[in-house]
Amino acid sequence: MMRVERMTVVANRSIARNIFELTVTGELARRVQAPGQFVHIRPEAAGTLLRRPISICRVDGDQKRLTVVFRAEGSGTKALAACRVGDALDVFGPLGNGFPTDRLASGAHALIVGGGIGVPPLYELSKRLAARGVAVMHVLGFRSACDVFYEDAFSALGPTWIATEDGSRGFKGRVTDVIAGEGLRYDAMFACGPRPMLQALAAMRGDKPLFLSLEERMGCALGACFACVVRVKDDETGTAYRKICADGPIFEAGEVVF
Amino acid sequence: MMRVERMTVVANRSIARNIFELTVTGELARRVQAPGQFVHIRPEAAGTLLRRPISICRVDGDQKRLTVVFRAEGSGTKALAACRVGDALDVFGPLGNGFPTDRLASGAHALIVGGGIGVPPLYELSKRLAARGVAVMHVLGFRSACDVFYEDAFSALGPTWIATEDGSRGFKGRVTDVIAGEGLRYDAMFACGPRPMLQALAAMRGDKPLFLSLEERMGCALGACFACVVRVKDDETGTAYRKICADGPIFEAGEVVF
Amino acid sequence: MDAERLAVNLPGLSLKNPIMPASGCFAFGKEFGALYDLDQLGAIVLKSVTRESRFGNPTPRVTETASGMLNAIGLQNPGVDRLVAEVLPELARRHRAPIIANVAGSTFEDYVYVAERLSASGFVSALELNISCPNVKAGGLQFGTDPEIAARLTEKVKAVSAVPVYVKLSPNVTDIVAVAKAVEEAGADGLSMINTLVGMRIDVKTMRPVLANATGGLSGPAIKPIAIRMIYEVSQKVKLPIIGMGGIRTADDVIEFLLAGASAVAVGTANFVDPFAMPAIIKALPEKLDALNVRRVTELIGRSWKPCGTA
Amino acid sequence: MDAERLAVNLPGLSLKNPIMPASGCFAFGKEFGALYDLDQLGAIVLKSVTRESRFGNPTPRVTETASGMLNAIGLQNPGVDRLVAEVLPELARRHRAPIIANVAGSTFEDYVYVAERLSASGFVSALELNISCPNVKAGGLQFGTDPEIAARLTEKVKAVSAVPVYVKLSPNVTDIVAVAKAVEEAGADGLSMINTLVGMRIDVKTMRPVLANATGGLSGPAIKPIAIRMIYEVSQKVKLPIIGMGGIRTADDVIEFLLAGASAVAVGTANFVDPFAMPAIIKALPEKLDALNVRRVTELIGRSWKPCGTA
Ligand SMILES: Cc1cc2nc3c(=O)[nH]c(=O)nc-3n(C[C@H](O)[C@H](O)[C@H](O)COP(=O)(O)OP(=O)(O)OC[C@H]3O[C@@H](n4cnc5c(N)ncnc54)[C@H](O)[C@@H]3O)c2cc1C
Ligand SMILES: Cc1cc2nc3c(=O)[nH]c(=O)nc-3n(C[C@H](O)[C@H](O)[C@H](O)COP(=O)(O)OP(=O)(O)OC[C@H]3O[C@@H](n4cnc5c(N)ncnc54)[C@H](O)[C@@H]3O)c2cc1C
Ligand SMILES: Cc1cc2nc3c(=O)[nH]c(=O)nc-3n(C[C@H](O)[C@H](O)[C@H](O)COP(=O)(O)O)c2cc1C
Ligand SMILES: Cc1cc2nc3c(=O)[nH]c(=O)nc-3n(C[C@H](O)[C@H](O)[C@H](O)COP(=O)(O)O)c2cc1C
Ligand code: FES
Ligand code: FES
Repeated sequence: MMRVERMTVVANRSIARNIFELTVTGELARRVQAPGQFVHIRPEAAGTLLRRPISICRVDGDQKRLTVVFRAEGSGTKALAACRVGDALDVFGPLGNGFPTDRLASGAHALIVGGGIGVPPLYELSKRLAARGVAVMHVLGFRSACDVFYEDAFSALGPTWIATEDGSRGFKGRVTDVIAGEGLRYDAMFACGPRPMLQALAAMRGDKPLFLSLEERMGCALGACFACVVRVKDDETGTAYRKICADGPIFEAGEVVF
Repeated sequence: MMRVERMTVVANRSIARNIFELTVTGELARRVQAPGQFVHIRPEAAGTLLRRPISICRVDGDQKRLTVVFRAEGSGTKALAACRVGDALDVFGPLGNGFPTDRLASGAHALIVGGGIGVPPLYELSKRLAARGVAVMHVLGFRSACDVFYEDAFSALGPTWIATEDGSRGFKGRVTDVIAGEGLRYDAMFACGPRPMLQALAAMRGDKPLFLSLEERMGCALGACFACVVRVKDDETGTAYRKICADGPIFEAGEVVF
Repeated sequence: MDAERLAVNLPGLSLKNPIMPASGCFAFGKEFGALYDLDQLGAIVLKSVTRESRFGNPTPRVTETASGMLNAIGLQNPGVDRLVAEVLPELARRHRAPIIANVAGSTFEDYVYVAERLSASGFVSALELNISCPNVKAGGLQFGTDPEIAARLTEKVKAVSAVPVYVKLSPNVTDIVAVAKAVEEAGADGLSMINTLVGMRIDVKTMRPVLANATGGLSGPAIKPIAIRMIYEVSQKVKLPIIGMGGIRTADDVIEFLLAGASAVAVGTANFVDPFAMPAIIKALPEKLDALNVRRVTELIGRSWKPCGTA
Repeated sequence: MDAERLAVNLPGLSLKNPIMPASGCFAFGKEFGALYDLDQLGAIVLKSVTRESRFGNPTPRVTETASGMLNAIGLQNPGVDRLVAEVLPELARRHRAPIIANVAGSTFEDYVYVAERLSASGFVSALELNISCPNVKAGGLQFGTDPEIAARLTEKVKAVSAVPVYVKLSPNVTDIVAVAKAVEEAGADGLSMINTLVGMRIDVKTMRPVLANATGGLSGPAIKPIAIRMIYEVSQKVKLPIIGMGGIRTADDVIEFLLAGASAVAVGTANFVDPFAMPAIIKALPEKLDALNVRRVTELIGRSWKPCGTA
């Protein structure tokens, strides 16, 4: 069950340009059920009102630790970037459904595709798939070499291709170029990143299942405010919807309009 | 001249119940001209909008240090109470006119009267008067023994009477009881504290000059918003005023209506 | 005695404490019901419901502002028929706290249809008439800005409703007292105030409004001073009980609203900041009353303007 | 070219940049003039002046709210005659930035008298007509809430004023576009918007309003979304240039106001938070324009609603 907890910061460091890896500890970490779930963090120091949704990047239930990776962009994430070890952080979670990890049998091939700040939730996913014996491959896209993070971590789990827009690291181009160019074959695809990337992946997936993580501005992150809805595919009523916070953030391509 | 400066906290400690003594360092400290001037501090951590006016309690221009003593009451002063050594503090000042120290000749007797959180600005005043050879006496009123602060500091400068409302330290009663009871004689009186105390002192001063420090809710603390006005005594126009922030906070009794 | 300390009795509503959610910030109760027992609350207030099922506005639908937020949900809801058939029976089965349903629409007929269905359902203790939603093209706000139209609507709804009707006023008006008086005369049983103020935020980078709907409703602590002022004014001019709302986060805020003239309060945006905000407020209230030497919350109602000594 | 980058030309006002103080937050210039060179500013805007000298309301006159403040100064000022005789000559001698005088009153005659005196003084480049002060019993707000009265007042003032007249609108209205259109037709040369929203705060301990005047005007970041929305709406419906204000603190805020439809902006409450707020904003603007690939501030005006490609 989700809870609100003052978790304690045990580590916070910059791991790429404006990208921070923040680890907190607390009971809440034990409650995480699936990769792709997220937490709703209140960056009190920023004096902002609303919480900020951030995906869980890795979790260690035994150690009661949970790690998020985020880009310091606006006031909220900048305040998170400034957190020091020992600080208390007001965290609500875990929230959302998470990626299914039981849809692939041991030995099957999973293609995991991340774009920019969409990469973090895929790490816990890949770890859990790998632990189940699934063969994981990763294609991770970034803008430029200095934006790349977690390359080694993913490489330790399975083959990993990096693509950058300017070619300053790995392949020059997009993740879809890599997938096509390398002729990668897979039984299911898992993706998180900007919508155009997700749309391109959906277009190229053929008949393979694709699980993707969506983002939207959120109020409650609990399903109570209707801020974060997406339309359902082929909905004849015109009013069908899913809430990204509660029904998602993970959907199977084909389920919702994005 | 006044300035806005990010000063650095060099000390912050509790010296009585909810009373804190905070010392900051910076160029601004050199600018302080007279005891009774104040600073306008922005308690950023509180997320409050407006600054908080706090009197300067002592100042060391050479060391560029300035000390304030305040009661942690609302969100702003509570945030100040939580400041740690090394923190930066956004300070605007020095502001206001300050007590006159040149109205008494060496050897003259000054009676310095403070009530509660009105005591702090009197410390620098007493030091400066004493340095000019004025004989200083202090009568300081507090609610209870645990609210008393700076007794030793004042005692080091001249005779000091403490009064508490409940009699748990020094005299039981009010500062005016002490002054009357002890038959204290003086050439001028200087006072800071709650308005009823100031009114009582004004009533008993006879023909002796009384300089007092007034408080009011402030916006700008600069004279530009007209938040902090007081009426002028015997004003026939009905529209005469003084601004506490810029014309005060120190006035001679008889000048303004309070 | 102690159990009664927080109790407030309003038309149709026997509240064990004056705290309830603000419409639209609590959906239809299920989500927060998974976090805590809703029977702790004075009442359960449902999101606005319309005659037909609605999807609402495109996203983004919310954005943050200084001490506030803008929303342009656009009255997304399953329609009153599904609400009555599917949502209310389950809710009423699970909870004993009184349920207040919030009614919205684009025409008089819509409002009347929805109110009649809800009243007849037997599941709700009162209706809240949303004549102040700033986020829909047709209806909503217009009904709340013209005293005469507001009165006519109130009358029509009263005529079909067996349960008391609370009219939810818009702050986006020159003279909120005039609207309050008009609906009082038209037979309203109470007022809810305030709904959101119409606001907007522009993204400096894209140079376009952040919300897909361009404008949205401003809520949260930023609007509290406006809510307090309006309740202070209206409560002195009408006899109707007021459910106050707008930026409430703490037990002190609740007391401020009661002092201004509200008889109960609703908490909206604060639920997003702290999902346990309402239970926390309810828990903190008795201690606050002790500190103020107040025996019952009802003693606080309107005390900021009542002559000293009266209660 | 670069010097012209921030320049904006409005009726009667050749502004070297679009930043000026908001009336009432800058007295008559002297205090901030002791902190920095006022000629850095686009213009100098004076506190409201009335026919007679006024003391204003009792204290407390200000209090803080979430991301905002309430004030009830009550138009304290020395009266127009002393302003013209003693204050303006000195101010005009010291500074070259255009001076905008703000006119207030309780009757049509008052406004006309003050406007005529100021216009005839030769010291001011434009008048700002305060028909929206919420803090005085007579006059003030009423003039700003009824489009017809606002128009009549504008006409009368225009008739005696040789300098352009900017009418300062109240946000405490149901339909601000109606007021804007009315004063446009009546001959206004520009609009200032917005003045403060009427608000209130109650002290939980004393159980009474914090301000001696009970209600006050809400300003600061809390009201920015409302200001932006109103400017966005009005600028699409009238041709008059708008001086925008309400919660501006940063260069990004300034850009947001321009995008909404303002041609210049005024900074009020932020001067209390940071006395050097205006010079800091002016300094930061060019870099912000660079980041947005904008050559001149004038390109930003109304761009949030103008079709792409037009400027
Ligand atoms: C389910 C989910 C998971 C996410 N996971 C991550 C992650 O792992 N790492 C990461 O860096 N970012 C993640 N994001 C995006 C992250 O929420 C935003 O970057 C963050 O809210 C920006 O806050 P800010 O104060 O820095 O920016 P500001 O622009 O100052 O924020 C203003 C308001 O807009 C909202 N907002 C701004 N950008 C976004 C956005 N992209 N999505 C949702 N709300 C936004 C903020 O929450 C806030 O309410 C996730 C978003 C969602 C919905
Ligand atoms: C010239 C001057 C000198 C002062 N010197 C001292 C001092 O040396 N030590 C000390 O403890 N206090 C002093 N005060 C009072 C001090 O300013 C207030 O205690 C403080 O502003 C309270 O802020 P808060 O956030 O804790 O309280 P809150 O009640 O949360 O403040 C809310 C608002 O009210 C204002 N406010 C509240 N109380 C006062 C007050 N008494 N006077 C003015 N504004 C107030 C705050 O500034 C703020 O804007 C002085 C006040 C003035 C005017
Ligand atoms: C996301 C959101 C959705 C809302 N939806 C409704 C609604 O459907 N019907 C309604 O009457 N008010 C609605 N409101 C207004 C609230 O009920 C309340 O009047 C307002 O938000 C002020 O209270 P607050 O500041 O505590 O949020 C909504 C407010 C928010 C923030
Ligand atoms: C202390 C104070 C005094 C004000 N006095 C006046 C005034 O005399 N005349 C006037 O037209 N507006 C007055 N205003 C309103 C401001 O000019 C401005 O419209 C409003 O504060 C919104 O801007 P801000 O949020 O930047 O402060 C005053 C505002 C404040 C805070
Ligand atoms: S964020 Fe509130 S429903 Fe999803
Ligand atoms: S606080 Fe602004 S004039 Fe004194």
